Amino acid sequence: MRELTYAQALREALTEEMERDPNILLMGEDIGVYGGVFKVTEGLMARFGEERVRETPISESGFIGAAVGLAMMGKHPMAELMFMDFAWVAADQIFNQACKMRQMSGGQVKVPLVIRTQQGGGRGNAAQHSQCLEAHFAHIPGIKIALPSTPSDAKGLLKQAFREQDPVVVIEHKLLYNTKGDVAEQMDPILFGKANIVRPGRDVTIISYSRTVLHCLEAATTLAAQGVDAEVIDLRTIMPLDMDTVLASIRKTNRAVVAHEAHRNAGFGAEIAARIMEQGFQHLDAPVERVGALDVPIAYSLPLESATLPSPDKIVAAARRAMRMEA
Amino acid sequence: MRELTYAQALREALTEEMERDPNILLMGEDIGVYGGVFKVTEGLMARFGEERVRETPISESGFIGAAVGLAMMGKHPMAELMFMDFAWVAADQIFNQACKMRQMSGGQVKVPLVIRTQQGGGRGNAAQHSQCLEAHFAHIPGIKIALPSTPSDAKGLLKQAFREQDPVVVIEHKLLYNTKGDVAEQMDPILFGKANIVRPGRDVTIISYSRTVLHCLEAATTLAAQGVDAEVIDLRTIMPLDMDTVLASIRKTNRAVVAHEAHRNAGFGAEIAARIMEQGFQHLDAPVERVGALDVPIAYSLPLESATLPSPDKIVAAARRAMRMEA
Amino acid sequence: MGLTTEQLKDAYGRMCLARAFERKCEELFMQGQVRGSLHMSIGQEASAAGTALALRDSDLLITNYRGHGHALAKGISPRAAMAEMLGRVTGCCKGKGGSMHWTDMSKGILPANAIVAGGLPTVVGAALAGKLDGLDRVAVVFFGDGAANQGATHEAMNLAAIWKVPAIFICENNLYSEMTPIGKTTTNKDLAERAAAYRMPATIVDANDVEAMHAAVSEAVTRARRGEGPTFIEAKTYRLVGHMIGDSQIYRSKDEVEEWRAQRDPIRLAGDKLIARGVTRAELDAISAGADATVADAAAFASASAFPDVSEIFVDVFEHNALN
Amino acid sequence: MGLTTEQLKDAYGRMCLARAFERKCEELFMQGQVRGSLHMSIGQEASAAGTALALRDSDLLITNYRGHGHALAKGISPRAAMAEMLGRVTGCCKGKGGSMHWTDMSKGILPANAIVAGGLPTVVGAALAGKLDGLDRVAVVFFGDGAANQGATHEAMNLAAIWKVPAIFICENNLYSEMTPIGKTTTNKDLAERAAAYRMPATIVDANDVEAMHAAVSEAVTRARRGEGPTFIEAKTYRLVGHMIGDSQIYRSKDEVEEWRAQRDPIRLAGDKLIARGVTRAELDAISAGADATVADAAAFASASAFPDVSEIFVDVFEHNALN
Ligand SMILES: Cc1ncc(C[n+]2csc(CCOP(=O)(O)OP(=O)(O)O)c2C)c(N)n1
Ligand SMILES: Cc1ncc(C[n+]2csc(CCOP(=O)(O)OP(=O)(O)O)c2C)c(N)n1
Ligand SMILES: [Mg+2]
Ligand SMILES: [Mg+2]
Repeated sequence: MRELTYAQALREALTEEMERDPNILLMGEDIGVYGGVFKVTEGLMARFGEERVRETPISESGFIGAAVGLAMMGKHPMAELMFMDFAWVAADQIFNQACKMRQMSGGQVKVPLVIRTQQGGGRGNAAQHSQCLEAHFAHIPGIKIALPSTPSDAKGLLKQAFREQDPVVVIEHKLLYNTKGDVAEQMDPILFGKANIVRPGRDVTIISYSRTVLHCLEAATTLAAQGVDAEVIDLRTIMPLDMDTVLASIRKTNRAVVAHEAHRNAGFGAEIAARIMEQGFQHLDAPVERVGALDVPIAYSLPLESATLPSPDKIVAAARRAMRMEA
Repeated sequence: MRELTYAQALREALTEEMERDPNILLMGEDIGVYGGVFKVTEGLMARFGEERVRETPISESGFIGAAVGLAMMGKHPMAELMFMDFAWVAADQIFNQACKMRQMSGGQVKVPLVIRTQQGGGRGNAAQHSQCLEAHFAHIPGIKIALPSTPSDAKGLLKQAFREQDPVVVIEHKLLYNTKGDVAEQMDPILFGKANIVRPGRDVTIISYSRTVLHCLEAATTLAAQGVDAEVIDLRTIMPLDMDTVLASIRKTNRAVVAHEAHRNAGFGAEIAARIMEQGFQHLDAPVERVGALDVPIAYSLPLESATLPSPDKIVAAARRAMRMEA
Repeated sequence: MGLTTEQLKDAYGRMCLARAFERKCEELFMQGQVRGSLHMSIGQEASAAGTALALRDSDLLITNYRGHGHALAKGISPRAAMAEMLGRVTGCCKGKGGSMHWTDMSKGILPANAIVAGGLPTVVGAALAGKLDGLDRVAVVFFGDGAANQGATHEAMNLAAIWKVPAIFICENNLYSEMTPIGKTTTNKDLAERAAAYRMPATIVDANDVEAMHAAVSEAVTRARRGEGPTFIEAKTYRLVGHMIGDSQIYRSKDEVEEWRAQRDPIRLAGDKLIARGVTRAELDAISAGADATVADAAAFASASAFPDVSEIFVDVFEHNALN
Repeated sequence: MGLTTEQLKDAYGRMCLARAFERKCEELFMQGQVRGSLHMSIGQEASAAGTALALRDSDLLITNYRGHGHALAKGISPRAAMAEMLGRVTGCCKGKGGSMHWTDMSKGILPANAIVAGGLPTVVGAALAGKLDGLDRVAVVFFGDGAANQGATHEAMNLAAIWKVPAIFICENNLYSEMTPIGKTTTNKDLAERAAAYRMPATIVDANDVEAMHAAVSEAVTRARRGEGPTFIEAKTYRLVGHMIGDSQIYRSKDEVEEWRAQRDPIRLAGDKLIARGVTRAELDAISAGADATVADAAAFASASAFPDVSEIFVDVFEHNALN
């Protein structure tokens, strides 16, 4: 096993998939010569040429729409959306076009399109560059959603994204690109819909995905010191959603916390909490606790941004509430 | 009291508000000479002139963005988005601009903008013209959300929308425009954040908004015949959200159903269910049940569309599940 | 580059079919059998027929909610199309798409779009796919004068130009976007002026003249097949009916409509040309009766077809329908 | 219509201020005191200063993430601006907006935008508001060559043209959108060609020449105040530094940058003009030293200021902060 950064792992996945399938091609702003602003596609244009690694104008609607057209005609494009916050300039092409073409045509077309993007705060990028928007994708049928938290998952889930025959959004986190982790040389794609128990525990189930998983693990360490043995589940994909793993854990712990970086109000945590209640009510000894960003635009200034976003401390506090322990 | 249609009530609200405040102006496609495709603005151009009732090209990003600019400079514009499904072509202007300007500027500007739109299925408009997207708005801080279910509420809530100093989206339903109801001649605005108990009951609380409230009332009638006395709450606005009324009801009934026409997965019903659990767990005798559209794009063909959307029957079934009664 | 008499008769037939088909849909709509909104292209049939005659089956078409004529001219099965209007499982989209999303991949007809300008970015990719595969396939997109003002149109045309894709942008300028006259939505006299912003070749064509339309599209097709990139065609035309059924048309004068109907009906114009070339009125009537018969057959087929089973709801969402 | 020597000195001072300010920001960024991304406009200062000199305080400005020079030239307080860079409560946005969202309504500076082309629709409305109120106020928006390819740009320019609003669209063509050269993003030689698509008057200006820039904007301002509608100005310029701090600039040659720096640095060009008009080197140095002093004062003020209290999180979201 080697250690790779999350960015390197993603690049390896792209390279392997492009070698495997000549129909795969990449499109996006600055992804060619420069290798993307987060350097994920570095070297790929030199390797695969300008036709397969296509630099685009700043026209997210245009090139994501073009990717939909390519996908319908037999290609397997990946469109890079530089920041998740820009999904809204391309939203019609994602939600009204990519998500619906198969159904509207009665199955005559498919749209095997991978959208890669990154989201999240913590860098002082302010309100228009810090948002987490996976809930918007989850609400619209027709697209699968992967949110890797480690380099290994980044590689495995991105590889799987190119095996799917439907639109997939792979949502990365800007603060994960430089994190390191073991990544197998030979690696199978990670099937969607299989959550990962990243820390087993008996007392409380903490459910999360993407970078917040790291916060949860930190919280679990703190909780352990306080005598609370937390199980941490990394969902990996939220569409499909692995409720089996979640419910099995809750049958054991009887308590749950859902944590994500997206705003709490109408965040995907609400869906998870609601499903836990629906499917595991009799096993719950306390209400499912939710941790998410405060419901305000994310401010630039460090103390404001920090207090707005979730943190290990807030997850600890939520777990203690779920345990009916004193704050 | 007179009976008015929902469309007439909206028109009356617009007329009264425009008479009251010369800074109010309307923008949108076909809203002038034709009076809008749902005829809500009929006669208003003749009355208030072309400057205040401005027909726009098909440029939703452009004119909603222009409305943001007008709002920042002292006007109180209303932008009509013909179908909610088109929010995605204007989404950046709504979510990244209108919702965030006040905060990003540290309070130097405000954006008193009213977006009026309509949503929903039931007419065979197929996947790109039938969606309910209030959850997308709810997830983004900075905008208030009203969903009137009756002509009277339509008038009162739309009037209030023009008293707010923040962005507001008033979400109508295409199948409500021709519904009739009593509307007072003199009517105060209806304050946001006050739910309406449209049918008191003891056994189960059914929470809803917009057209689905009518389904809930129908369901309540059916349930009454089955010996179940349902309380139906019309939230009227989901941002702000009146949890006090919801919780007071649940303290009485100990059972709840949340029903809306939007897709169930990551719909706003999940948020309501999660909050009920968080704030009223000890009062719940059963999990909160959710009713929403199936998580598939909405099909054209009548039997498929009908089976996809919620119905009084599905609400009855959910209430019976909440009551732990046989299906 | 005119059409031969045989070709012109073919075009005439396609136009008759489109009109008869839509009139039948109108009837079925009034009976409540067609749901949603119905947007007819009556008066615009020459644009469709002239285009289709310039294309191969393998060439691609993306149209919109006003696309019945385009798809019929390009060869969609009238039976499957009519069954789609009635929401039947035998419909071209199994009843899931309805009037606004007709698809027939065997004829190169990609899903029609109900979002104004929604299909323009898509056509760029569809065209690019063929180019990458070394095919000489072209991709045509139809959109209206109103659609020209959407952001997606701008982005798509710019992409098409820089990537030199074999796409043809046909802007059917019928002078109105829904109920709003073009004078309120653009300062341009001709929308073809927009193409210069991308240095894209453009032509303006009298799209009620099926020969002129065919010639304009043929030229664009030639350019596209040669690898010379996209073309913008402003197809000047007029919708003789309302934007949708129920449109009161108070935004335009009866005289204006009447003048177009009397002087510029594309089917009449093509018929006159055929007569001038020696084709008999009886032959024309036979073509038109043939179209009527096709429509009657389609309607009978559609009515006799079953509605989709509700289990179809979960099919065609994902490849494996792995719903959450 | 040249600038008087006094005006040119004023312009020179504003340019020096912008450059000194950004260099200070760079330093603070490297120290980790400035967060997020820092986009400097070094090399583009004449565009900002020339524009500001043509405007009144009451005229409106919408700029973007590369807008420090624009806002400083238009009169934003350097102290409030620098405090914003450091996220302090004394910042122009109370520390909430940071580098990309500077606002000063007392100087007509609306919130700067971090979404490429996000401010273009907004400027149409801001301009329209003044027109409706019978004011002769104009509204200026800055955007880049890359932004010209966004859908919002198209929609906004079309609206501005049909509504004849007093807006000025200044497209700073610095030949790159982030790391992508203009040749990959448009087929146009000049982006001014885009304006013809809306029949909007357009000029191309050497935006490294502050006098030329001032003249072009002044003409557009005159037209706007007279009620003659919007103007498009293509301001040809060059960014002498990376897109953002950390940009390796591998996408362009060192020679290219060096040539622009040596030949076309707008501050040097303005200085040379002043010298040619008899202003002494010492005077210029004094102006530049004044700018440095202003920046030093601003930095001291900012550093001494407090961070906002966390309770500020809930302020400025809604009028009454009626959060759910
Ligand atoms: C994004 C979007 N905005 C608005 C509509 C509603 N709408 C449907 S057709 C239409 C008019 C289109 O006009 P034009 O492009 O000229 O085409 P025509 O209908 O005249 O063929 C409008 C506004 C829509 N479907 N999509
Ligand atoms: C909608 C959107 N897409 C992409 C970005 C990322 N981005 C920020 S600046 C920039 C380049 C803009 O280039 P240009 O318009 O030429 O302006 P310049 O930076 O050269 O001044 C890009 C792609 C963004 N902020 N918003
Ligand atoms: Mg039209
Ligand atoms: Mg640039």
